[in-house]
Amino acid sequence: MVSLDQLKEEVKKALSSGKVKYFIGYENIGSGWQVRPAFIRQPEDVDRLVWTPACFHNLVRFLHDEKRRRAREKNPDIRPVGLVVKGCDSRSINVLLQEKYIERNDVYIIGVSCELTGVINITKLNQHLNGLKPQKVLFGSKGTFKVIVDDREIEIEAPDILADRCLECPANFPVIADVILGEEIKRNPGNRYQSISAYEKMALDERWSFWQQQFSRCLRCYACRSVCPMCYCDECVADSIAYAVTAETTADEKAQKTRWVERNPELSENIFYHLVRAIHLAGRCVDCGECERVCPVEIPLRLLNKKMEKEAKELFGYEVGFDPAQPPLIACFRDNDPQDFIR
Amino acid sequence: MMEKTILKSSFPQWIKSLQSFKVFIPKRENFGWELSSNNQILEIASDYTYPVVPPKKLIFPQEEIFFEFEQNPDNGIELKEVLPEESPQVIFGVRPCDGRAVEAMDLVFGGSFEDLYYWRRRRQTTLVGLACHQPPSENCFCLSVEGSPYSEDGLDILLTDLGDRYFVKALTEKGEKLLSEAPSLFKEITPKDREEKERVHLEAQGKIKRHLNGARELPEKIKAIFDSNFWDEESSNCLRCGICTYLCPTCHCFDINDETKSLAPLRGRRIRTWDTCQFPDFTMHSSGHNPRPDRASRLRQRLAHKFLYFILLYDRFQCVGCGRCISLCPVGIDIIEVLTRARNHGK
Amino acid sequence: MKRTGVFVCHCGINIAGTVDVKKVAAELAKHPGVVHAEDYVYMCSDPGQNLIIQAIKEKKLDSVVVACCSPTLHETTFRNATKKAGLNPYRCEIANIREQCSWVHREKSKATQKAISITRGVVEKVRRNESLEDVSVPVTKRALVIGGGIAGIQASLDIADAGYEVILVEKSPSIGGHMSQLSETFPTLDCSQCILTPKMVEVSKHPRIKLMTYSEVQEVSGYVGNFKVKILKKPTYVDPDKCTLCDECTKVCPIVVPNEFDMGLTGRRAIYIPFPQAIPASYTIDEKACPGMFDTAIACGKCADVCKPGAINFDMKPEIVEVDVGAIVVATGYDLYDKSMMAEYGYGQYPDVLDGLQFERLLSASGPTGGRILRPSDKKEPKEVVFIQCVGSRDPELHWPYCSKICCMYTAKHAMLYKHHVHDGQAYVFYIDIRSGGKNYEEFVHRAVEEDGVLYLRGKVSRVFEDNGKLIVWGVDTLTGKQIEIAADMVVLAMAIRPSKGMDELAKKLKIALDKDGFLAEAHPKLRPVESMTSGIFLAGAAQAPKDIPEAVGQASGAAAKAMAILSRDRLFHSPTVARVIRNLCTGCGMCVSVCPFEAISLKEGKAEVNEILCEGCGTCSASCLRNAIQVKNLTPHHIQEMIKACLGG
Amino acid sequence: MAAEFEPRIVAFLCKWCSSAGADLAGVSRMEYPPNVIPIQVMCSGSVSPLYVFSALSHGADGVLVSGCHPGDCHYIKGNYYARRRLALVKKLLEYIGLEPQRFQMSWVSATEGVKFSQLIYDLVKELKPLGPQTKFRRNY
Amino acid sequence: MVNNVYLPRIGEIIEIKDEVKGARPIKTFRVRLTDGPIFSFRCGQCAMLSVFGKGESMISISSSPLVTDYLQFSILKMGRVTSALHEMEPGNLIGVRGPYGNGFPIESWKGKNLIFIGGGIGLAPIWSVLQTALLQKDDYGELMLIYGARTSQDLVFRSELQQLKNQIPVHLSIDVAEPGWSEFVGFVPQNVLDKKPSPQNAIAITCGPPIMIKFVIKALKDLGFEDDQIYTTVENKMKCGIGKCGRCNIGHHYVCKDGPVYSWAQLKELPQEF
Repeated sequence: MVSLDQLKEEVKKALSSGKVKYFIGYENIGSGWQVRPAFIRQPEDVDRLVWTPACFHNLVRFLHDEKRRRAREKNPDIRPVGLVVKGCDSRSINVLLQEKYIERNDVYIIGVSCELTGVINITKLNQHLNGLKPQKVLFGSKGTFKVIVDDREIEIEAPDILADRCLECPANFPVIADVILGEEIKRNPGNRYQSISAYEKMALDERWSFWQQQFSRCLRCYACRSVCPMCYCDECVADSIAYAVTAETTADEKAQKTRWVERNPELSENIFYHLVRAIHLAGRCVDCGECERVCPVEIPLRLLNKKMEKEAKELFGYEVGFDPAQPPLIACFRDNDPQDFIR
Repeated sequence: MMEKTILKSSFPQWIKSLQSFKVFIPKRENFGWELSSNNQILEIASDYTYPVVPPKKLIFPQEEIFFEFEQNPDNGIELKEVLPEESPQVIFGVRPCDGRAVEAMDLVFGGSFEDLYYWRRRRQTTLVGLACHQPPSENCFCLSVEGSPYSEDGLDILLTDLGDRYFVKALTEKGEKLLSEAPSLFKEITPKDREEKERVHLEAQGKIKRHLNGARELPEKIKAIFDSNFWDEESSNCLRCGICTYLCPTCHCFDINDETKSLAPLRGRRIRTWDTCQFPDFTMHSSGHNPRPDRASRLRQRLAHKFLYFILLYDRFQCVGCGRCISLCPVGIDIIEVLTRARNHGK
Repeated sequence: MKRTGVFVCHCGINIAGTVDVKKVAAELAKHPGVVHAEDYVYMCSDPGQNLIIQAIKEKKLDSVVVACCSPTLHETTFRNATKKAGLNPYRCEIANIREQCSWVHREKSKATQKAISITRGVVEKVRRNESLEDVSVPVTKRALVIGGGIAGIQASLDIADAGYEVILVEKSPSIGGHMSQLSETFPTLDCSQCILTPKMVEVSKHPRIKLMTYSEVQEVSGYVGNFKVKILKKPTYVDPDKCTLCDECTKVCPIVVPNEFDMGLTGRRAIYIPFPQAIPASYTIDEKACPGMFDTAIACGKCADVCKPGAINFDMKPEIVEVDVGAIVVATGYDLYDKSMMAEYGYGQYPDVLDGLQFERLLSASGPTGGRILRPSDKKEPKEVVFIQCVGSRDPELHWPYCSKICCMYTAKHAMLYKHHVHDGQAYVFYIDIRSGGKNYEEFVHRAVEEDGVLYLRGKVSRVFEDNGKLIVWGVDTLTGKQIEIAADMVVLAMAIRPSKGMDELAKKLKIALDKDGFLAEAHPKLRPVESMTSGIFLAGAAQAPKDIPEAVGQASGAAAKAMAILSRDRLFHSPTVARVIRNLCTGCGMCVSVCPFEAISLKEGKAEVNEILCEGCGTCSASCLRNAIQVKNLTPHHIQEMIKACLGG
Repeated sequence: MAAEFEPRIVAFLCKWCSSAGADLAGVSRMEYPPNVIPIQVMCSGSVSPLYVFSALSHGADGVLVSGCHPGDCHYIKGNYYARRRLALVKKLLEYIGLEPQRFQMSWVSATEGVKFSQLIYDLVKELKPLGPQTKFRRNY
Repeated sequence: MVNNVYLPRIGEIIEIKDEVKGARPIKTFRVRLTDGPIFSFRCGQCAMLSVFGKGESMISISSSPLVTDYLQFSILKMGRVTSALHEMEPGNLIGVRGPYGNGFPIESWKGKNLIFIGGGIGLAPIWSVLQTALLQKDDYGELMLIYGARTSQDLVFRSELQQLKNQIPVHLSIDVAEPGWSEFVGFVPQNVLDKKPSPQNAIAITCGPPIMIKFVIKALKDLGFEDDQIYTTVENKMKCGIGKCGRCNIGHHYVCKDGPVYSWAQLKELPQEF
């Protein structure tokens, strides 16, 4: 079991020694059981920290903000930022290292093992509880969750309410960390591509009608992109809500900026946006599942990324996030890459 | 003003009678409730809460075509105004907060420059409210922003669920017109109906758990802490996505862009789309200078707009307490908490 | 850009026969920003070009599209015309409506429509084109040749003879390479030393060649025309200017180590001259062998004592020499495949199992046996010698898949020369097949079989082992299917040719690629065989692939010619349609750096930077960039998108 | 009776092999249907997935990317990157429900005029029965 | 029938003049409206110009309201729309809607001395007031122009400025010395301190880059100007022009509608989000 006290201790140590600039962990929202990212700046604040099955956020994403802040400030404090990471989150750190977005000593990593569980899916939890409102959601023993409802304790088998990504997780243990809490317990993920198999089997038109429905309700609020640890571009090529413009940028450069996607939320534009995102995440997405979780209209974005993950693995033997030294998926090739689709 | 009741069993008939209207009724989707014009649905489900995307999208749609332009053979340019169709629509299940939000939006799109597109839709829209017999979400706080679960502001009709029937209160002519489409279905009210309605309203009021105390003190407070680092701290986990604003029933900010369909001859259109103060380029000058360059100033803008500027302009909050921004925020930014902390900041 | 002119060529009836050129011009005239559109029967003719020049001047055109034949034919023509009219040539583009339109379609209306689409696309492209000037850099008129074997010698002499300075770097104490070890050369059987030595001397005497032996390239930076090279000069501890070659030192030196030149068949002293004809003619103290070089010196200092001219200097230090060069020829040659890999043939285990070079030394008059063929074990003349070909080559499962190319020939030579020495002996050759492509090569092999009675056995040897003073060779004759057992006195293995040791590191320093077998990769297997993928670095000799002497020499001269093509110019010019980094979009992820085939991109302070001289403008970087932060000038994503839009009628 | 549907294909041809191959088809007068609009790029390796999506979005009924055969790339390895990158694009497009015929890749060398003309024949033949590509196309 | 505020009128460019060339070019456009006379407007008001297919941009009107044949705009090439405008030629059509904004309260300045202080393209909104004041010279006291740019080539209205010198004091400046330049070298605020305009019965109208405005105001304060004697304009990104799209606000003021003209007394009370 991951010990919260130990976590607090480690964070306190890192903060009071001045080793880290600040620490990002999780805290409860209000008095409820749900959690949100917590920015801990003082050692005495470590008691805000929690570690529960609702800690689904991938905190690696906040390194982007730190990087931008450093770029803005004249004399930035360049001490590392402390982070709590799960297995999946840790792999996104590896990808950021791979892409030289950060350096290893920009971040102080406290890794937590998901052991036999992982994080929950709130919809599944609510369905499971059938209308009852949970007061607390905790890790149980041996691959269960403990949910407190009406001051009663309910034990739920992990697979019943685990987030889909956890059910298909290839490594529930941090692959890069300074401190690791919890045990490395191998959990058999079963079929890593379970969630997409049904869609792969669909007839083409059936698949199209499914995706058409999904994409047509996209609001383009960009929560998917904003929460993604890999979407760190200052300006997204697909559809920008931020322009990387400096005083040196010429009028012609601005005028010639390619607008691939129009601002209107029609199907064609929504598809373009999501296609570009999917292809740009190929070989980079670690399946932390955050994009899908945050989508207010629940577009199953994981299904796109998972498909790319599967193809990268099956076509090119490429696994994401285990080795920061490997070249990016599309920046390398093998002489015998499949080409049966080429005429 | 007209007060009636209608049996729930008669409700489908009422809907069917509204042949000349496009009727929107809450429909359950996997992501939550949606206002749907799918005419299969003839009643409001008993477990209906509120639509994820508020009714504003039917009056102020995410995409509005202003006009089309076309180069004519002698190189002139012709503009073809594209106005919304003249087709009346009825929205059922508008929660009182969302009704109040429409009223707030009326203020924005009215005034010295009236927005033709907005008002075309608005005038053709009949809002049939449904009083909350219990809060649609655990983050409802309408009472704190001068609303209530049975507020009539902005609505044309307010329905109150009395179990087997609705208490129907037509608030405007448009509302009365809707009742007149099937007069036989509506019954005169009895004192008991009225009594029950009052009871439902009061009970609902008691079920609201969340409160933002002293909202009217906020304008001064926000002004006072405008330049403090309070906003930095509060926005530290903001993702800069558009959820809080796109799904806010009162947020009205928009963008205008040209799209070209062809270059020779030049053809295209000018469209309006939703935009949000949370996106970095919202205020970015073309020089690259950005008056609101960071998440702190953008969070401040969102809250100051709702709790300071709007009050200065219209003497009301631009927040109706629906709680969507709280429930849907991916990182748990809670407007009630933030404002409460703002109020206590420096104390 | 707003003033585009469109010129539609009839090309006689080649275009006009299928495409309604008047209509193309008329439609394009309506395209926004097109202020001039006309058609003409032959645009490439002088009057046609003049039309363009005139229109540019009169209508103040700022861009020009010529709809005509393939750009491969007349792009230059029209760009020159554009230039003549005072417009930057890159403001002119070609719409290919002949090869890719009129010539392949029949239906006029459809072909016309297609021609319009194509031209519209190009109009949208050209109006976004920047005015560009060729990239240019000055050239350092000096070459570096790495490797002092026959290829390096030849390349050095060729370049120096053409009037340019050459720095020839050789890692061993003498130039000459493997060729100096050979006895006689096929197919002419002339003496290797005899033809090589004059060339070595020429190198040493050449006024424009600076010879740096016992030296290694340590660091290479820069780019074509402007390389900066750091060369490590190892200390020889003997001053060559003072050394008189009296050889007194070796007589007193107490240390004996295997002699590399004789492939270990003899020994040499710690102070030595590699071979009598060595260039530079001087001695070297092998610091690994001489105990005097260690801290805990039992330094005998005997050599210094006997050296009358006082040439020996124990205080000599390694030295780093920095040179600027404009071109580099890599001629690092080969080594034989590591013998330890060949346990089944007893190589390294039985003294009478030799490799080809050792056999060369036995054959050589200057060799350990004075040119007599004697077994190393007992100094007896072997009466039955088995030669085995393809040892380690053509063996994809266990060793190397490629053919080492020269073994067929030298084995024939070995067998033949053996017979010339030992008339009553019998030579057997195990082969897979005989590859004797080359001038007079096939005849040479025939001579071995017919005149010298060499017995060729087609098949593979499975094992060689010693039994009762004999080397038993087990093999199969694949022609007859019979098992063969030969009790031989000597076995000679034609070991696979490998790139010389340390070449992989050198390649890294030079940032040039290796092929899958570890040889240097050429830029194009057919069309650019002497160039590396890095501009300004050329390949010569066996470092690129196994080759015989004439091929190595030929390639060396080729590489020299290529190098001279660079050195002969004061400045290098380069197409300006190269990649450009949009710095504020670049995050420094380095994907462009990894995909660039030309090593033209590097990361500087977290942003990609393009070396415009090295960039070939292929655009692979731009497609790999997730942010479009690197774009090829005049073919940016913006160009492409507008072309797509315009082509599709948008 | 409406005219037969004529698909519009955007073909990204690399300058050195495929565009040269198309030129050869022209020089040899090998007729093929006029449904293809060539866009010459320097190398198939420069074809970004964005180009493919953009062509579909702007109403192409089919998109072809053609480059040198493996090992023959003028830029040594651009086509290998293209192969990997566009394999993913193809998988993705089909997964979303785009007909596989609509996005194709080919190797056409400078000597393969015949192959190029046959390829266009085949593409047009395959695309005709599918009708216009409306899935990704902008309505406006 | 309610007027559709988003529907522009079609304007024809009747004249284009190159003001500044180089990397940051400025051109002056004169535009007539194809469907009738130009709208009436106040000095300092703006119009939303569109290049169809590119979008809209809010540009201040640099001609005087007393000139009714055309509207004049001086435009710095900055982004998508302004680049497209710079590519246009006389005869080309653009969209025009407006006028927007509050404009300068010139009625209340009657009888006062007016000191115009501009930097770079910032002369454009000032020019409208200056021209008006010149046309109604009797209504105002002394006029003075202090104007500067990076280099002499970056000064706009160069020929007009020469003529203007015959009528009122004109003090030009450039940031760094150039051969042949006989006037002030240095930044505009320094020139203000150098020329020392008197605050007596005066109004100072300043417009230019934000950093210049900041120091001009400081200079004016040093010279004894009161906050309500100093007027300036504010620039923010705009889309609708009518206070609805929500992006140009400083506090509860929408610059497009309630601005862009502010006295320093007003402006300093508002959040500095511009």
